[in-house]
This record gives sequence, structure tokens and C-alpha cells, in this order.
Amino acid sequence: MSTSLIYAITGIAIAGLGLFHFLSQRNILRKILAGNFIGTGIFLFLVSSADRQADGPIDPVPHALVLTGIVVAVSATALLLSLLCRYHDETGSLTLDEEDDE
Amino acid sequence: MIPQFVIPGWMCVGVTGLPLVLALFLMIPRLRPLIYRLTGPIALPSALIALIAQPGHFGESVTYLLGVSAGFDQIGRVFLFFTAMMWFFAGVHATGYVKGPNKARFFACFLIAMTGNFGLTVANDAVAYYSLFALMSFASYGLVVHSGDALAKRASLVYIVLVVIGEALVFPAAVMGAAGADSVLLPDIRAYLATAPELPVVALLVLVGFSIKAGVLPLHVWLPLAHPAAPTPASAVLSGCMIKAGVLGWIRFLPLGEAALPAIGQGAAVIGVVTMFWGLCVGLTQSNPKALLAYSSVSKMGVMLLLIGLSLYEPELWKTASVAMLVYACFHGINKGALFLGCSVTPSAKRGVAVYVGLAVLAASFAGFPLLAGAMAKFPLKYALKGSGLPWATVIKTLLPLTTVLTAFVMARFVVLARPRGDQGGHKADRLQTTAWWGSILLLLAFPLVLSAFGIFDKASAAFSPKYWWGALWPVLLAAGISYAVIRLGYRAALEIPMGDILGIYERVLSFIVRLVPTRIRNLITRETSAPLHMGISDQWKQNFWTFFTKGEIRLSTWINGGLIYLALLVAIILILGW
Amino acid sequence: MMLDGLSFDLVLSIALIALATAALRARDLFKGIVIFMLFGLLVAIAWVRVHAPDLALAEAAIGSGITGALFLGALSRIERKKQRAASGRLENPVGGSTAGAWAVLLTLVLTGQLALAVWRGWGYSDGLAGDVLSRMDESGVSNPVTAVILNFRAYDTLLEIGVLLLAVLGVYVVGEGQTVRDRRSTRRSEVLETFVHLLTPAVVLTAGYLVWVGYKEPGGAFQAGALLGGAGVVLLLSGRELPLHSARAVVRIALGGGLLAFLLAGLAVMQDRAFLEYPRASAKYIMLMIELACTVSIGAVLTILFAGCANLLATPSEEEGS
Amino acid sequence: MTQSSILIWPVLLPLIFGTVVFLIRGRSVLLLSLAGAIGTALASFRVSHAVHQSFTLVHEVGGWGAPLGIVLRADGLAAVMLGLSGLVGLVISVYSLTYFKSGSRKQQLFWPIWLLLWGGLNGLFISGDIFNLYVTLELVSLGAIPLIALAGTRDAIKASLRYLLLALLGSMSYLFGVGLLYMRFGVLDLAMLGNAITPDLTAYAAIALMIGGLIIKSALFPMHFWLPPAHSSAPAPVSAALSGLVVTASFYMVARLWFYAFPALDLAKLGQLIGLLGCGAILWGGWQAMRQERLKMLVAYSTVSQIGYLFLVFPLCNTAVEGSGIAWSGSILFAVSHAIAKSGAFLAAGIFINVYGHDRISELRGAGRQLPMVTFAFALAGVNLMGLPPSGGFVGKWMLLKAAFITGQWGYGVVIVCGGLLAFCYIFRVLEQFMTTPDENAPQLKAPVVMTYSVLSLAVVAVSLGFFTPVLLGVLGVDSPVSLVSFAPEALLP
Repeated sequence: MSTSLIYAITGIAIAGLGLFHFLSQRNILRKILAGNFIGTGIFLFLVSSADRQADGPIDPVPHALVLTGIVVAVSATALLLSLLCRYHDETGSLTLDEEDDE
Repeated sequence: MIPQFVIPGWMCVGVTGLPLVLALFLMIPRLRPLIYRLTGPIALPSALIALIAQPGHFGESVTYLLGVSAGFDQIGRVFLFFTAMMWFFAGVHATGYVKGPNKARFFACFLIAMTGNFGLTVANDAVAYYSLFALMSFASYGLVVHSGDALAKRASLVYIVLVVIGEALVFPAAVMGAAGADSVLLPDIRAYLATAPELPVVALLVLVGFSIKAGVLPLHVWLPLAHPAAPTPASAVLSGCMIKAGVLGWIRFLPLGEAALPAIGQGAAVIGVVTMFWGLCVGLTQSNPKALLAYSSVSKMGVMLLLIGLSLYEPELWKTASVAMLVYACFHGINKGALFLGCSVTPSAKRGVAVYVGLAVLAASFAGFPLLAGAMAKFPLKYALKGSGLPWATVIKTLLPLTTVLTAFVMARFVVLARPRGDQGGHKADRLQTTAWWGSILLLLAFPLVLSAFGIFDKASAAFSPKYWWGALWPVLLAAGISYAVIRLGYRAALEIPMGDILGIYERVLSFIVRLVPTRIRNLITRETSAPLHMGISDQWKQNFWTFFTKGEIRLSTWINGGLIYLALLVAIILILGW
Repeated sequence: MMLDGLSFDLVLSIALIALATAALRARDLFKGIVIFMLFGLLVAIAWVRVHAPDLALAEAAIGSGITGALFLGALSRIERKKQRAASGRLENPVGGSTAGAWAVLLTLVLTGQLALAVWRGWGYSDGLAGDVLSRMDESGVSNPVTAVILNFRAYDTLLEIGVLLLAVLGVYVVGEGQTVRDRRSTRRSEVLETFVHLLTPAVVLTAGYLVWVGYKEPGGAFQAGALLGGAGVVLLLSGRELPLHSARAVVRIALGGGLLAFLLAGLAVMQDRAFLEYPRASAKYIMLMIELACTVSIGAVLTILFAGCANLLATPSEEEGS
Repeated sequence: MTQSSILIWPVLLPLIFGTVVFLIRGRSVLLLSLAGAIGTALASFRVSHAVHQSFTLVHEVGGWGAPLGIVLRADGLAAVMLGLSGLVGLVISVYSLTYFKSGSRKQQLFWPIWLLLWGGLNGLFISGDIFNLYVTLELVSLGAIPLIALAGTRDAIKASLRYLLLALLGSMSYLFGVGLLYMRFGVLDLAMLGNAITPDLTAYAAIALMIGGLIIKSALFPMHFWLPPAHSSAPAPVSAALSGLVVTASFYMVARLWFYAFPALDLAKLGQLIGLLGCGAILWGGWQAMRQERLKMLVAYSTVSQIGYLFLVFPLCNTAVEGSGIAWSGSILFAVSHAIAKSGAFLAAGIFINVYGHDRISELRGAGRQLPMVTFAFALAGVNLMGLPPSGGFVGKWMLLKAAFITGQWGYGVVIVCGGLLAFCYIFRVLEQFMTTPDENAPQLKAPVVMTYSVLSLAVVAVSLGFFTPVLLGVLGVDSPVSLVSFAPEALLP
């Protein structure tokens, strides 16, 4: 069990945790937060996988991928949050399901 | 037999596309009056080609669709000729007949349907046949719906629903044949099907699918609705030409004469016989002359199906049966088309006796009066039936005179119904319309010439032998006499079966199912139908069914359900792959 | 060290999972977001542990810093509408229903499957580390991560700058027709003001340094841009008027400049080469130029994303009207 | 400039023009946008043409080549898709010239987003790298969502919020899969991955994540529920782009991965699962389309239904059965013709909304008389959706059906036919309303000329696409993953 494998598994656990809350929370702000946890979990896994060869060099490619991923995540989060705010301004609601509209 | 010439293939195919080209010019409003006048004549080149072009292969192109191929054999030639002639008369007739705001749309649909109808007679591959058949069928919707009144709407709805069902049945059959033969060429498909294990499936799909267009019981219900609803020239080509496309479909897709399907063949023959009588009996009760003619068409298509069925039962019969079908289809196309055109000439005609004579000739011919087309068409038919080895074929043979008598009655009733009446406000037939009608009568009288032009006269020439005259004469005389007596006595039909007869049953069955579906679609299907929609299903059940479809989508789209599905999907994929 | 490496890793992992749980199940959403930011910092430490200092910087700056700020901005805007109850309280996610039980079960199974997949597939391949290292001298930089981002896989980075631009455009779209919050309501504090005054030049300097150092050591445009963005957020919070709206040419140039510079640089070298194939001799300078332009753009983008979430974008009509 | 450099222009041009039209203001925005659109379309057509003339084009961005750098590849499939996006994109652009009010903020924001989105799409089609695919997919998603929100209505905001949340889940899922694959096989290049991949749990988990994510993005039943609200509430040209191109792009990615990156694996069982979902989509989408009261909702549900057909390629194209490769060309043809027809249908719906101010089907009586050209265009698009000849939809269905028979999976054949019946029901319902004679005093209405003719051109192309099947097959055959020989129409020649 190496350092990087521990973090890789941790990353997957965090992603799973995020996924559960992403799907089961109704409050969208919480959903977005959970989505960020999924993202961070995946990034943690990716970054750890760069270090998977105990003695080998660090693979810089996953680092570059994660950097891209972080930027995409922050873009999507910002867009989501501003959409949510607009939605909230117009409806006063923070949930999306049709059943909650009534 | 007239001389035949080798005509370039592109020309033979090209003439069938001329109506479509003409239709395109309708987009220019200034040209429309001219195009209305050209609508009839545009059919003549096709008739000419059918008459003089050497049968054979016209060529193919791999650049279009899935590859297309064209050509015609004797059957296609004859079909194209009488089809083109009837479209010609109907087109000329339509020029003055059709009026109103939807005139341009009518002619567009008329010309497109014409192209489809011509094209399918020269189509040599399944894709082209299917495509042109669909083109014709869907364009005819515009003809049926033309007037836009309640009757037309109902008729067109029933028509289009059945057309689509027909297409849906033929489509897989065509693909199945093409997939097995690994070719879209109709001869290849037939050759493959002759020995293919899936032949019964394909045969059933083709028989049922094209039955709709042909108007065979119990799928005939659109005919008696559509023909009265459509403008007269449209009815003429619908009944004279387009329903024959269904018959041609059977011929083109089934390996007739090469494979035996005893069970399906017998079934088809039985349905053919039933259709034959059903059409005559119900037709007799009609009070709308066009509905009556429609039923008579149904009856005649029953004859066609009977021959197909017999040939499927016994492949050797196809040799004689094919000639019989050809002659019969040709006769029926011309005669029925002329009868329909007569419907719109008579009501306003002040020409008195002449119109009566014309109508009488048509009716007599249709009933099989000696020396006229109907009597000639019957001979090959009798030969074919005589050759059948089907155990109960003798029953059919003995019933044949009965159909002759019934047909004569139907025709007598038609003449009575179609007689000029002062109280009918209807259309005033102009000179051109009347001329077109007379033209079609002349063509009918020239029927022996037509047959000899195509080299099939000898099969029907027996009709000229005097020893058969009496057999052809008595049913007509009997019917005419009884009819005269009935009219004199002032008897009126006690029973009038509504147009579309068993459509009411369908509607009841349908409405039973329809009750289960939401209102919107229910409105779509049952709009303006006569049958009351009432039946008792438990409300609870209805409720549940309703909820399933209205709420189902909403339930599906809630986060937790969507999420669960997503999770389950991922887990399932990993499991089934990694198992 | 009290703990040996592995034990530290285990403790940190458990802490990360615990923090994630705490953040997601916090009763108060504000608290949840703060925990999320804290979580981000710990993740940065974890990344240092797996030898990813570049990313530790980026995660600290963007992943937790800017993202946290975005959340807080949005939350404060929502709560200003006196909806604290709605946004704050944690509802029982699925009401203890069977659906909830299924969700737990399926997530567990899926996570287990994925963890197993990672476990089984771990350590088979070297990846591209060897390829990258063997061609480092051709790349014009000495930091492998920078080499991948700006040279080997520069095309990805180019498109990603496009993604950022799209996000900003999206925020502008969403901000259309929104009423603008009265900015005077933000109380100005002397201390913050002074702090910001001192901070801004320092941040700009640091950002420049990060870009420069990125060639050899951890750093680069994203980290530097994130710093600039952070500075922008602080400036906005301190009540400073910044040009934010796309009606202003300077804003558009700041936002679009990075992408355009990147595209033009890629095109300029295309005479007899492939797109983005820098000549060996000038590769370093071209990349530097691209990075500087992108740093400005990223900083501007992040600032405006925050402004969008916190409803600080004015629509032009209102600007013109008032 | 190397020969393969023409490959990069369909991506570069829209990105450059998109950025530039964002930077500038004033009258020249429209001019430059149009120039960008025409340029992009021409560049795309040029690539398609070049591929058709010769062979797969390869462009190594940065000159590094695989596995280190990113490789762009335009094979037959990519060339067909590029041609599609060029055509549909150009028409959407022309339509949009007059759709948005001149000089409005909406117009100013629309053009840069649309051009960047278009660039992302083209980038996606030619990408030869699984991570680059992710970035382009993000470019497309983050372009699509602002465009929906551009409508500004409450529905649109809600729909785009929902869409973005799901898109985020989808792309995270995909990224996770990419990470797993890279960890296990050490390459990102599609072709190299195709050689390296081995059947093990890691690969399967990655496939599940990637395909699962893409199923969300391509709205395959039962993950379709975000699509109808999103596509129906967007501005008309946006709906057209989304239903025509964006959804198709996600399907394209699945196909690309399946046939180019995973061919070494036995995915038959997964193919059956996806096939089932496809059948569900065809039936459920068609049924729901029938129930809609608004035209755009109906068209959007029709997309759900038609997407199902595309996914039938996975169960039907079975390399073990000779001749089943026809499913491949059938499904791609179907995708192309659906994209064109659906864009046409949405653009036509946009004109109805523009003229009537609403799209309630029951109140569009007599539209056939009042707006004959638009109605005609909608009918032609409908012909394609119903799968009637000679449309591309017909040929696509024919090929799929044929594959169903060849592989002996008749069940799919039944669903294909039933889907056509459903399509007839929902299209006919609309057309019947259009054909109804309008009220006596209904005013004569005028549709915007540019918009009308752009719709009409799309509809005509969609309907006549079937005629050009051999041309499309010729392009598609360049480096095709399955043998296209067995259904070459040359078999017709004596």
C-alpha cells in the first residue's frame, strides 16, 4: 500500500460521497457543492495516479489534465451558481423537481 | 400487335417523372392556369411509351438511394398504359371540375400521385417501388381531403391511417427480402424468396400490406369513404389506377409461379371470395353512386386476391392467372374510371339521351354485356379458375354467375342513382369534362384493340363467339328487368349499410382501446366519427393507465429517480462486462 | 516527525473523508462551504504528498479559494432574499424512503467497483512520463508540467481558455436583465481598504513571478491568474469599483485577449509547421507571451465569474440610465 | 503549411471569429460573424472533400505526435460529421442573422458563444485523443447552456440549470473514465488506446463511466428528461443547434470510442443493454411526443425518440456477422439526416413562434394557408422523421432494419417499424392542424424571407439526402471500422 494508492482510493471515496449527495440532495446549492466534491475526488485520484510507479518518475500528464479539469470545474461552478441565483430570484425556489413546484 | 421500338431507357423513365416536374412549376402562380390545362396531357407520353417501347431493362443507377433500377415487362407495360390513359382522362376532366381555394394544392397532389403511380410500374427494385408507392399514397391524401368538409376529413383520416399501416407492413417485408437476397432488385428478391425460409412472413406482410391499397376485406373501409369524399377525377384515378398499384405490389414482391404456399394461398383465396360478395352485397344497399362504385371496386379486387391466392396454392396456375389478372385489371381500370367520371357528367347534363346512352354502355360493359369489355375480361378469368386444382374451386366456378347477376344489379342501381336530377345543384360539366368522359368510353369500346396492341387479345377472343352471348346476356337482362320493375313499383331500399360498413366495428374496438389513452390522442383518432364512444371499464384501471403516462415522465425526471437509474446503469454496465 | 509517512497519509485521508462528510451534511450551508474551503487546503497538502506541488498551488488558489468565494458570493446573494431557512437547513435528502436506501446501496457498490478497478489496474503502466522527460529539452522549458500544458498538449490548454471565455459569456447572459445590488450598502472599512491597497501590487508582482518561475518550478499561468482573480475578488469585496461589464472595451480585451493571443501565436508559427509547433529557438518566448496574456485573461475571468455569482454585474442599460 | 493543416481550420476559424466578434462592437459584428460562419463551413467542406478524395487526414498539433502530443484525425466518419456541422451551422447562422434583433445585447452575446460552440463541435469531430475529446465536449456544453439561457425566460433558466447539472455529472463521469484508462494503459491517443486496451475490470469500469456519462449528454432514454425542456425553451436557432448537432456530437463520441478505442473488447452484452435503452427511447420518446401540446416540445421529444435509433448501431453492428456493418452506415446516415431534419423542424417552429407569438399546436390551425413555405418545410422535415423515402431517415432505417434481419434480431426490427408509426402520429397531428382551412377573416401573414428560405433549404436537403447515399457512403468508407463492401450498390450492376 503506497502513499499514492491511499490517496487514489480516498479520492474515489470522496467522489462517491459527492455523487450520493449530488443525486440525493434537493437543494441545488448543495448539489453544486457535492458536484465540486465529485470533481475534487476525481482530481485527487488522477494526481495520485501520476505517482503510481514507486520508483519511477512523476508522470506530468495527469497533472496537466487535472489543471484543465480544475479550470473547467470552476467555470461550470460559476455558471451554475449564477444560473441558480437567477432561478432563485425569479422563483424563490432552490429545488428543481417538478413535484416541488406546487 | 403494334410495332415496338427500342427507346432509350432514360426517356422511358423520364416520361414518368414529367408530372412531378410540372408540379414544381405550380410554385409560380402565373403559370398555374396553364399547368391545370397540361395536367391531363402530361400523362400521354407515358401511355405512348407503354404502347411502343420494347419491354426490357431501362438501366439503373448506383448513384442514387440504395441503387435504383428501372424497366418493365409485359405486366408493367399494360399497367402503365391503362393507368396513363385513365390519368389523362381524369386530368382533363379535373381541369374544369376542381375549383376552390385549394385548387393549386389539389393539382400538386394530383401530379405527384401521378408520378408515383407511373413510376412504380417501371420500378425494378424494391426501394424505388416502395418509394413511389409511398409518394402516390401520401399525395392522394391531398386528393381525398380536398373539399375539407366533415366527410372528407373523416375519409382522409381513415385513409391515411390505413396507408401508414400498409407502409409499415410492406417496409419490413421489402427489407427482409432485400437483406436475404443482398440485392434490392425485385427479380433477385423474388428469386431469393422462392426458396427462403422467411417466405411465409414476407408473403403475409406483403399480402396484408398491399391489401390496404387494393381495398380487400377487412381493410377496404377507406375506399367507400374516400371515393365519395374525393373530387370525381380523383375518385376515378383512385379506383381506376391507384388501387391496382396494390395488386401490382403483390405481383412484384411475391415469387408467384415459383413457390407454393398452400395455407396462405387458400386463406387469400377465401378472403378474395368473401370480399367479392361482400363488396357486391353492401354496394347494392348504397344510395351514393360513388360509394356504390367503390364497393364494386372492392368486389373486383376480391377477384384479384382470389387469383393471387390460387397461384400461391398452386404455382403452375400463375401462367394463366397472370394473364387473367392483367386483362381484368386493365378492363376494370378503364371501365371503373369512366363510370366515376360519369358521376360528375350526369347530374347537370342537359344533353339528355346521349348521357344515358353513355352510362348505359358503361354499366352494361361492367356487367358483362356481350361483346363489351367486361365480357371479354371474364374469359381469361374463367380459364384460370378452370385450371385450378383447389378442392373447392368448383364451388367458386358455380358461384360465378351469381356474381355476374349481382354485378348487374349493382350497375342497374348505379344508373338509377346517377340519373340526372334537377334538384342536384352540383357541378356543371363543361365541354372539356364531357369530352374526357366520352374519350374514356371510346377507350373502353376499343378494349379489344388495346388487348391486341399488347398481344393478349387471343386469350379473350372467345368472347366474340356467339355461343357465349346468351350466357353473358341473361344476367344483364334479368337485372335490368327486375330493376325496372322495382322502380316502377316505387320500392325503396329498406336497408342501407353506412359507407365503410365494418368501420363502425373498428371504431368501437378502437374506441375501447382509445378510451385508455389520453384525451388528446383520443381526439385525434375519433374526431368526427359517428360511433359513440362509450363502454364500461373500471374507472380505477383507467385512472392508473392515465397516471402512468402523464406522471411517468415527471417521475422519471425527478432527481432521485434519475439518479438511481444512472447509478444502476453504471453498476449494471460494470457487472455485465466484468461477469 | 511524529508520524511516519504512511500513517500521516492514512490520517489525512480519513480527515479528508470526514471533512467531506461534514461539509455535505452541515446543517448550515455557510458552514458547509467553509468546510469545503478547508477541505481544499487539506487536499492541497495531499497533493504535495504525491509530488504535485503545481497542483497544490492551483487547488489552493482555484479549487478552494476562488470556488469557495463563488459559493459564498452566491449564498450571500440568496440569503439576502431572507431565505435563510430554505438555503441553510439540510433537508433529509430522500426522506428515509426506499429510494434513499437504494441510492446508498448503489453508490456503495459503484464506489466499491471503482476502487477495485483502481486497485487492480494500479501500477501497470508508466504512462507518458518517459516520453515527456526524454523530450524536455525540445520543449523550451524545464518544468515538465509546464511543458505538457504549454507545449506538448497546448491545444487542450487553448481550448480550455475558450471554456473559460464561454463561462464568462454565460455569466453575462445569465446576468441579463438582473437588478443590480446597491453597492453602497457594502460597508467600507478603513483597514480593509489599506490592506487592499498594499495587497494589489504585491499580488500582481507575485503573479508575474509565478508565471516566470513556472518554467523551472511549480507555477504558471493558471496559478498566477488565480492569484490575480483572488485579488480581484478582494477588491470587489472591499467595495472597489472595477470595470466589469462587457460593454467596456477594456474588459473585453482583458477577457478575450488570452484566447486571441494563444490562437494567433499558434497561427503565426504555422508557416511550414503544424499548428502550435513553436520553433525551438523562440519557443520559450512565445510561451511566455501566451502565458502573460492568459494570466491576465484568467484573472479577469475569475473576477467576473465572482461578480456574476455575487450579482455585481451591471447591465449597460442601467449604467447608461443612471 | 503542411497539407494536413487544412484540418485545423474548421476549429480555428470559429474560435478566432468568435473571439473577435466578442472584442468588437457595432455593425461589423454581424458582418464578421457571417464571414466566420461561411469561412467555417467552407473549411469544413474542404476537409470533407479532401478526405473523400484521398484518405484520412492527420494533423499533429504542436508537431509532437502521439502519444506525447495531440493528434487530430479526419477519417470518413469525422469528415461526414464535419460536413454536417458545416451545413447545419451555416444555415443556423444565416437564420440567426435576422432572428435576433439587430444591435441587441442578445445578438451581441449570441455570436461569440455560438461560434465558440461551433469550433468546439468541429474540434470534437476531428479529435483523436480521449482527453481532448473531454475538453471539446466541455466547450460544447458550456457553449450550449448560455445559449439556452439566452431566451431569458424562467423556463429557459430552469432548463439550463438542470441541463448544466446533468452535463456536469456526465463530464465528470467521462473524465473519471479517461483517468482510469490512462492509469491502466498509459496513453490518451485513441488509436494507440485501441491497440493497448485489454479486457479487465479497469477497462470495464472506465467504459461504464465514459459511456454512462455520454448517455446523459446524448439524452438516451431514460436519461433524456433534461432534453425536452432545454431544447424547447431555447431560442429557435439554438434549439436547432442543440438537437441537430450537440446531441449528435455526444452520440458520435460513443460511436468513436466504441468502434475505435474499444474494438478489442467484447462489448456485445453492453450493446444489447444500450439497444434496449434505444428501443425504450424510440417508443417512450415517440409516445411522449404525441402527447405534447406545444410544437417545440413535440419536436424535442421527437429528438428523444430519434436518438434511440442511433444507438441501435451498438447491438446491430456485430463484427462477427458478415454484412451487419450496414448498421454502422445506417446509423451514421440516420444521425446526419436527423440532424438536418430536426434543425429544420426547430427553425420552422421558430418562425411559427415569431409570427403567431406562440407554438400551441391546437391554435396553429390554417398555418398551411397562411405560411405555406414554412409549413411545407416542416412537412418535409416530418417526412424525414417518419422515415419515408427518399429521405435520409428512410435509408438509415432501411439499413438498420436490414442489419436487424441479418443478425437475426427481429425484435429491433419491430421497434424500428413501430417507431415510424409513432413518428407518423405525432407529425400528422401537427400537419393536420396546419392543413385545416383557416377562419374566413384570418389575416395573410408574412414570414421573414431569409429565415423561411434557410429552413426550406435544410428541409429539402434532408428529404433528398437519400438520393446521395452512395456519396455519403463513399466518404464514410474512408478508414471505416467495419467493412462497408457488402452493401456497395455496385452489386446492382450486371
